[in-house]
Amino acid sequence: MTRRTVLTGTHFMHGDHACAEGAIAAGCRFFGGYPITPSTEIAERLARRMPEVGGVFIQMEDELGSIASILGASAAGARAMTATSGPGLSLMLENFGLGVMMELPIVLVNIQRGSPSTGLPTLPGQADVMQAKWGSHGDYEIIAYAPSSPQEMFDLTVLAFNMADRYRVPVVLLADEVIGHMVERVVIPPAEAIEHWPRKKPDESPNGPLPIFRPDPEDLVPPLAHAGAGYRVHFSGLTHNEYGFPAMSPDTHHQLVSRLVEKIQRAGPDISRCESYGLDDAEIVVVAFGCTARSARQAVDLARREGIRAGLLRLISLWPFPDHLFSEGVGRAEAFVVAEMNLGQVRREVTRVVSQPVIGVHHAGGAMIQPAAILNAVQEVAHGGRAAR
Amino acid sequence: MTRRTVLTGTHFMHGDHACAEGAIAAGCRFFGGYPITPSTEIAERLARRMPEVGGVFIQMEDELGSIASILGASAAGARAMTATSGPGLSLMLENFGLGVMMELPIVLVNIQRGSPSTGLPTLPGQADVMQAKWGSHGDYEIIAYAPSSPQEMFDLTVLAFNMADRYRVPVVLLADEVIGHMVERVVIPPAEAIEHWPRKKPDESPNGPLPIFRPDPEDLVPPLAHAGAGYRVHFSGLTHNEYGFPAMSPDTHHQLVSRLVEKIQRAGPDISRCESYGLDDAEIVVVAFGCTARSARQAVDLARREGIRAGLLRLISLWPFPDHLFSEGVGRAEAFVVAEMNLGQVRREVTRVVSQPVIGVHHAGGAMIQPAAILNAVQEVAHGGRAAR
Amino acid sequence: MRTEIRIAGFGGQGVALAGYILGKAVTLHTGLQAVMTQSYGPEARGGASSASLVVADERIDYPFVERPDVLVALSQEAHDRFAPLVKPAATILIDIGLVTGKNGANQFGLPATEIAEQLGRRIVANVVMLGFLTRFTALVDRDGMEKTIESSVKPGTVTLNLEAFDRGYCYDRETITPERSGIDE
Amino acid sequence: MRTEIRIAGFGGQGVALAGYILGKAVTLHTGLQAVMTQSYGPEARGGASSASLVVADERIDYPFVERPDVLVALSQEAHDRFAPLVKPAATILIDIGLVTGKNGANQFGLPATEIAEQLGRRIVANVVMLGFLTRFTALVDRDGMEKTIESSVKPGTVTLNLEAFDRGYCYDRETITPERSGIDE
Amino acid sequence: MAVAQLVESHPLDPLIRAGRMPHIWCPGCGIGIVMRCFATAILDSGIPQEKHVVVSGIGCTGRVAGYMELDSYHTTHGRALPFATGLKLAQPDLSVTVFSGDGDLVAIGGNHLIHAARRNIDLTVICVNNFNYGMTGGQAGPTTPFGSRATTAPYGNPELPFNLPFLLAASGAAFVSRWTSLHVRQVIRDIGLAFKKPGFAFVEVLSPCPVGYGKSNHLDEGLDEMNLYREHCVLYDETVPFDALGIDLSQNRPIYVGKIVDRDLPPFQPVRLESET
Amino acid sequence: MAVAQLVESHPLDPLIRAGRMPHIWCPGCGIGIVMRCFATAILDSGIPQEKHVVVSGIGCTGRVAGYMELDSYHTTHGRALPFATGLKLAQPDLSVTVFSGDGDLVAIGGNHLIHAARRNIDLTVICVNNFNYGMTGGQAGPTTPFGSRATTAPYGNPELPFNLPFLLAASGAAFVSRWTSLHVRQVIRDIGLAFKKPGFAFVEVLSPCPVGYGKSNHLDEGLDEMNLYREHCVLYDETVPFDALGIDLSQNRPIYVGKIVDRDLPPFQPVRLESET
Amino acid sequence: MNVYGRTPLDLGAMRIARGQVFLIPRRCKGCKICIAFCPQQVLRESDAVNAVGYHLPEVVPGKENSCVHCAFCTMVCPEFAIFTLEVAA
Amino acid sequence: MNVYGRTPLDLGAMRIARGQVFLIPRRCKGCKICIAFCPQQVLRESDAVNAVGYHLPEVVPGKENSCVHCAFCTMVCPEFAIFTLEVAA
Ligand SMILES: Cc1ncc(C[n+]2csc(CCOP(=O)(O)OP(=O)(O)O)c2C)c(N)n1
Ligand SMILES: Cc1ncc(C[n+]2csc(CCOP(=O)(O)OP(=O)(O)O)c2C)c(N)n1
Ligand code: SF4
Ligand code: SF4
Ligand code: SF4
Ligand code: SF4
Ligand code: SF4
Ligand code: SF4
Ligand SMILES: [Mg+2]
Ligand SMILES: [Mg+2]
Repeated sequence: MTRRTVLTGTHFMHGDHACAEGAIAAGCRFFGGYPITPSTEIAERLARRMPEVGGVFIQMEDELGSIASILGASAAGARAMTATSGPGLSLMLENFGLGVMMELPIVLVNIQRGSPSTGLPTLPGQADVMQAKWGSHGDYEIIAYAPSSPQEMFDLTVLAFNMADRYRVPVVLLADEVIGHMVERVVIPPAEAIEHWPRKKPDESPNGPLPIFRPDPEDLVPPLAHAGAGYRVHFSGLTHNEYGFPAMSPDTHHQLVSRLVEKIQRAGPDISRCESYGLDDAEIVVVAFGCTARSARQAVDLARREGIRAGLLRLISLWPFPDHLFSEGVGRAEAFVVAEMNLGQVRREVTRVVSQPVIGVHHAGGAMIQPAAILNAVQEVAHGGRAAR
Repeated sequence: MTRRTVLTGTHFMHGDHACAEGAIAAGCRFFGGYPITPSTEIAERLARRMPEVGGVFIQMEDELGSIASILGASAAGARAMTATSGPGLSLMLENFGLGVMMELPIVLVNIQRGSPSTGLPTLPGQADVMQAKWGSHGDYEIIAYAPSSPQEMFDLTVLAFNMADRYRVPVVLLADEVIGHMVERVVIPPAEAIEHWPRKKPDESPNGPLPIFRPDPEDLVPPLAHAGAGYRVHFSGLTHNEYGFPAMSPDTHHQLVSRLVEKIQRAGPDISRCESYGLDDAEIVVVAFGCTARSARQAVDLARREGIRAGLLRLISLWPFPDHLFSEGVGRAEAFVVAEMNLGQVRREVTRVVSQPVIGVHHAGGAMIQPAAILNAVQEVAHGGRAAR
Repeated sequence: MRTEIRIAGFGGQGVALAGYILGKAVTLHTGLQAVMTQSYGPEARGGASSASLVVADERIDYPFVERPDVLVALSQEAHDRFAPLVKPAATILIDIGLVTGKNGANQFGLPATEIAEQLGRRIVANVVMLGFLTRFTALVDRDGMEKTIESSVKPGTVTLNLEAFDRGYCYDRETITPERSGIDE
Repeated sequence: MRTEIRIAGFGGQGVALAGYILGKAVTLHTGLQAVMTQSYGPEARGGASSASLVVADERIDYPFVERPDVLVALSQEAHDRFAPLVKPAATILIDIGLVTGKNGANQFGLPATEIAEQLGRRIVANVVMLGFLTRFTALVDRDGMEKTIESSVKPGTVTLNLEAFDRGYCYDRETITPERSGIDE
Repeated sequence: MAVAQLVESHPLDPLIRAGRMPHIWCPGCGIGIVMRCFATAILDSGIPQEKHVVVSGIGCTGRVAGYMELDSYHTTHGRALPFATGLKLAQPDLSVTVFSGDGDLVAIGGNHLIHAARRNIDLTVICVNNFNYGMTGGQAGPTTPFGSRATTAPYGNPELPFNLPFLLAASGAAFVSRWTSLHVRQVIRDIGLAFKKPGFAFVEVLSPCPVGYGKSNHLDEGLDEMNLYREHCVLYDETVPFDALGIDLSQNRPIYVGKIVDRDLPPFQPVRLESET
Repeated sequence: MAVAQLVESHPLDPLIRAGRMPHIWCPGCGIGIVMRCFATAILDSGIPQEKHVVVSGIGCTGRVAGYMELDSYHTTHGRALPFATGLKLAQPDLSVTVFSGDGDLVAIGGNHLIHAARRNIDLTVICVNNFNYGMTGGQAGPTTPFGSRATTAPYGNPELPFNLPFLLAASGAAFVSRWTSLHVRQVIRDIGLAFKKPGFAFVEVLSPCPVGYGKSNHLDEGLDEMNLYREHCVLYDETVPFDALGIDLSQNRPIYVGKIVDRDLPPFQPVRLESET
Repeated sequence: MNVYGRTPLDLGAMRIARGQVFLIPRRCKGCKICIAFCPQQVLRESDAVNAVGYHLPEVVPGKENSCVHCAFCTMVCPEFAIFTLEVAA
Repeated sequence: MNVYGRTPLDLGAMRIARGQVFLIPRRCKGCKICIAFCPQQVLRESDAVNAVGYHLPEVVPGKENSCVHCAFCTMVCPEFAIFTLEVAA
């Protein structure tokens, strides 16, 4: 193994490893984690790589500690990440909310396995979609991306760090066991071609108490002063005013929480990523993400061969939910088929935002949904055989 | 303080205390908790009362321990409860999922405060609605009730225990600080008038390995054999077959998870509770729950005085979401006004299930939404001044 | 009819207990409804303390006191904070040993803490105040209040509390004069 | 064109590494696409191990092997489990030192582990097998495989591995006869 | 086959879920040995089998719950102790054993461990310490010796490990002993003593994980680690100070084994009122 | 007013957020005293103020982060230590102090406490032990003496408390001392030593919570508990065994105070590769 | 053969310390621990493998009467695969 | 008056251990800890109260020159409300 920072070149690479390399390439220099299948390979790769690039790898005592450690590292200015799976994510939720409230950029990787509970540790799932948005108490918005290949494990990890810094928000990489454990071609670009969006720093010089949480009216994102930078900042999970100090008033609370939500919602189009496949003339739009999108694409190809006008809308960003994609109108959609390895989480969202019939192809998890199952649903819709919603 | 078990009679009682008394009256004999405002008074009341009625009060080291302890007590046959607020609930979510997977009846009280994160510890919120359903990883269904008065803190706590036992599922009492900390008339019925639905026991005698998780086809609920009953049962958070043993197959997983969801969804009408107020001829239907429903009722009265045909649909059960109430048609509803102390969680659900315009009256928390704010929205709708959705 | 009452002071003065006894008396001994709410500091620690009570002859929806009809102030801080918020015709009752009120037709006082100290327990000033209040408001009759006190205080302290109630109830009702209230005008 | 390959054996036999090297060679030294997947026991412990590879000349969507075109079996258990699942015309390669295969036109064997032991390291049996496989399939040429091996194994073991590859590649290709395979028929 | 008679069942089968044998543990793994000691101790305990309950967390060791023919609960990672606490307090007549791994009990479950010990909850805890996380593939954990290798410590573990008997003694456990999977008779005896001890009783059993810890640290077979125990174990006596009880497998230091704490402290009892207050 | 001159500011004001004074703590609460010691120790430390960072959890003590004129982080209940761990490792040149309550650090945060001590993370920890959860209104916690009253222990606490120096010593801390809010000079000195100590340094400061613990246990004013310290504190020396360090305020037992552990153990260092591997 | 309880009734009365080794082949994983720790070195690895390929232990030829029924092999086998019963000398 | 740093410059040179007591009235919460632990018993509770009603400490009449600037009151005040500065004897 070489000690290069960015492993520029073409690789045949494990999804989890591609994620780890994405982190290193993005400048992540702090990883705090706790092993859990099927995310452990990310930690193992970084245990080897961080010492090579001068970063910190620490295995914490549990997931509560993992997320707290990366928040602390982020407060100190580091790009910081943890990786886990459903049970671990369930343990991180309180501090996930702290990250939202303190507006500390972090990247949290969830390689989804069969859930709920201990479920199917080594088999895939996609049922933690709603959890990423609603798991911690209270209203908030975060960002979540769902990779469909090892290449995207790399690319979206880089993007996740950039988005986290741009919007001062936790970003979830919501992968699944299939993608995490799959080995495929990964092309890593030259170091200089990897984007690195800097954190916004305060303008004022560190002198006296600053309204350090006063948002930029443009994007509602306040600048971020790091520990040791001399600003003597205060960060709190309590409702706080623009100086960071506790302010126990309903008005301050409403303002703060609304801003935290709005800064992400307003940026929806900037954050949003999707892939359209044959949508131009599509009458039946298959919506899918993560590993299921691979089956969905195959199903669309097969349907097209039968003369069915099907297309694929692959959601790469899941949160904030891309309402705008649907409200702008998708192809000539007469019906949507949502395929996902859960019992209807994204379907619930699609139903909320479209008026066309929405048909679900669901499986609770353990094995990828096969192209045939999706094709089936598309055929039934095409031939009018299936009731909507 | 007397040492009676059921404090039959009329009281002027604190909401949290009414919850504690509801638990004692329902036969709860195990409380494991960790203090957190504004739920602490439940623990404090039970620290006093459990020793009087021969029950167990234990203050655990954290919320992770609290929920695990009540699951253990439930496995041993006890009606068991914990009480917390948002931050604590966020820490309980992994074992909440275990409760779902093991099908162990427990009651979990969340007295909601201003959230996210540490937020507003002593002030009210209603923003943990989605968390109750989606907080743990994976797909599942649980039951949640939202009391609007100390009387309901008592009544719904009793109901929560009964539902938990009937459906072998965690039940959340999703109250808020206003209701938890309010003192009002509470009438406690005679002990014999308090319903007590027993847990379903296995028919077979304990002899050899039993398919102890085989569901009753009627209601999909399997019988529950307690520790020490001689059945030598096995309970696991892993995907398991009907003997309780791990079975790492996608099919078993799909069957199990689908059943866990369906047993609750199917029972929706049995579980569902709501209050209709002036709905018969209502053209504008205000939807509200918890403390906000009190303001909403006042707003409806005020609107009626102005000749506006308004009514209130007070949701007492929030999960499973009572789709059926809406699909059956509510009054002559031309529009819905959803009032809630969050940024639109129940509104999102209502939008999903109705086709009429849905207007939200939202506040992130800290103070009850005032009747005037709701009246305002109703007036605007009545006079056509507000855009829908 | 909706009557809003606020009792305010410091932690340790039994403000919450006073509000509770009054609300309980209303609930058990009148046909009226009562709701009590409290305000809290950070999490649930001590400090300033206030109890608010809404009493009405019909269902009470909105439970908070917005503009009190009656204010009972047991500390200066409480008085200064809440007096400006009362209804125009509101009644203000103060402990004249602790509070310097503003002169006015609706402001009445008694040295509740002093009286309580005479009875041997400073802590019963709240009940002295309840006796005083019972005379000023027609919410609950004397009998109802006494029964409620009996069932609400520690068994050993019933006599003391009833005595305190009586002293407040029978206190010579008089408007505060500038002289008695010691205001610098 | 979609070719499905499964390499199966026990943990410790380097099954995953073999799959990885083959997939990497395809990726770096041919114009083809390759996807490798693995199957796991509970959480991620040892035990039976298998690596599956899909190779195609176009984008690979569905990544799993359904019916292999090529099966490499390094243990009896693996053979017995997977041989029935191959395509009708599939090629089956076995380590005849460890596996008792079924006679058939498409079944070929070499004593990979034995050869590896001769080379001094049992662990390179997987690379012996890769050499054998390279001869049987036209996926990657010898040069591509060798380059890939060089960049994939620990620096100190390159020569050994290339030797192992060569032994497998040059192994006298012959159909398994009942005699050699030692089947009880 | 010579003179080992081939049979289909084992004298202890009534205590285990024989139909689920062979279990999932790797060849040479020590967990099965410890489970066997547990089964024997149950038989010897005189307490009827249906009054024994076993609670496990997640991990290879955590699978014990699925293999014992007892009321058995395979909970979540780290939460076996509070689950068992609730179970025991709700049915105090049951004999409740928590059987789990070092990672489960001491890493993610560490808080419950020290608090259950402090409260002196009347439980038996059997901790299989195999110096790593076996189930997830050999990562370092809080018992991994300083400098040892693991999949998350490829250059050697930079952390100091816990000294479990010291930690348990400081936390308040009533009974603490340490043995290895080679000390089967002592393990059986101490599990029996733990059943009887009112209060929190902790039995640490060092045990080989050849596929995890072993593979990374030149102990390729379970047998190798068993031999290491044979060579390095020294019986503890009261002259050995607590801080000498740390373990470093790679060095030639003694591994102290023995009964280390056995003291009378009041076990946790929920408050009960006997008379009117 | 006689001869105390009335002024508007205090010599230590540059170290605190003077504009936020008076703080929220109750009259007689000892937290302010300990914070003052911390401020003085910072001044004495020679390390520039902007290189000091304070991290707190949730609780009355946790509010310290909001009152110190430092980069300050008021995290969630129990998680100050792992937050501080990440912060420190990401910027090793900062002097990072965790300042929090007994409940925060030892109840919900107990796992992080023992593991941070085990790893010997280079942090200073100041633990204000007021024998209860002050912030939430005086509930019992893991430091509440056996038999003491609390709002969740109305009939007396049925649990045994931790002996923190013993626990920290067993966990692996490099430096452990215990004082009370009366021992201001010693607290200042030991916080200073803790700043300098490479590794995990833990300073326990017993402190009155008159509104919580005091109210339920006949210590109505902060002063009463300060007087109790004056009467019961005895200086620790090495002849005192660890298990004598437990505290029972209601009895006439000595409360040992002093520097209890000060040893050289390697502090945690993330692995760094110096050369090609 | 079915074996119940810890000491079969019919053999319980016997007191002569000689053992017969029993093996459940499908459970054995060939770890050789029983072999290594038998104080009498009664056991050795055999060529026979079970269905999943593990080499089973066997009694060393000539040592058929050497087992002293110390039960160490029984206790130390991780698989509940081997045990001894007392037999008449 | 404004006080900066720990020892004001103009007083730094003096070495006579006599102190002047300073008090920030709005910070004091009347806990009496300074009073109780002053080794010279220089302080006592006064009748004066601050805006929130706490009784402030004062120097005992006649002890105006008794403060030895030991700083214990400074160190033990939880409120950063009291301190002493050295003055010429
Ligand atoms: C919340 C959570 N985090 C992580 C895991 C992954 N996990 C499963 S077992 C295990 C470690 C087990 O180690 P140990 O308890 O020592 O048991 P062993 O396998 O070594 O017997 C881990 C980290 C999990 N299942 N749940
Ligand atoms: C997850 C979570 N659980 C519970 C609480 C409630 N809570 C706030 S502070 C506190 C206890 C504080 O006790 P301690 O750390 O001893 O600080 P003190 O107030 O005594 O100084 C508790 C339980 C919380 N904020 N978050
Ligand atoms: S991985 Fe280790 S602990 Fe787990 S079964 Fe295998 S040898 Fe045992
Ligand atoms: S409640 Fe206790 S700890 Fe909190 S500020 Fe008051 S006295 Fe101090
Ligand atoms: S019982 Fe003892 S002597 Fe006999 S084979 Fe087993 S270990 Fe050897
Ligand atoms: S100890 Fe058991 S598993 Fe191991 S070789 Fe002997 S019989 Fe087989
Ligand atoms: S400095 Fe010392 S002597 Fe002077 S008032 Fe303060 S405590 Fe008393
Ligand atoms: S110690 Fe401080 S707060 Fe207390 S009385 Fe003295 S000056 Fe006031
Ligand atoms: Mg382990
Ligand atoms: Mg405390």
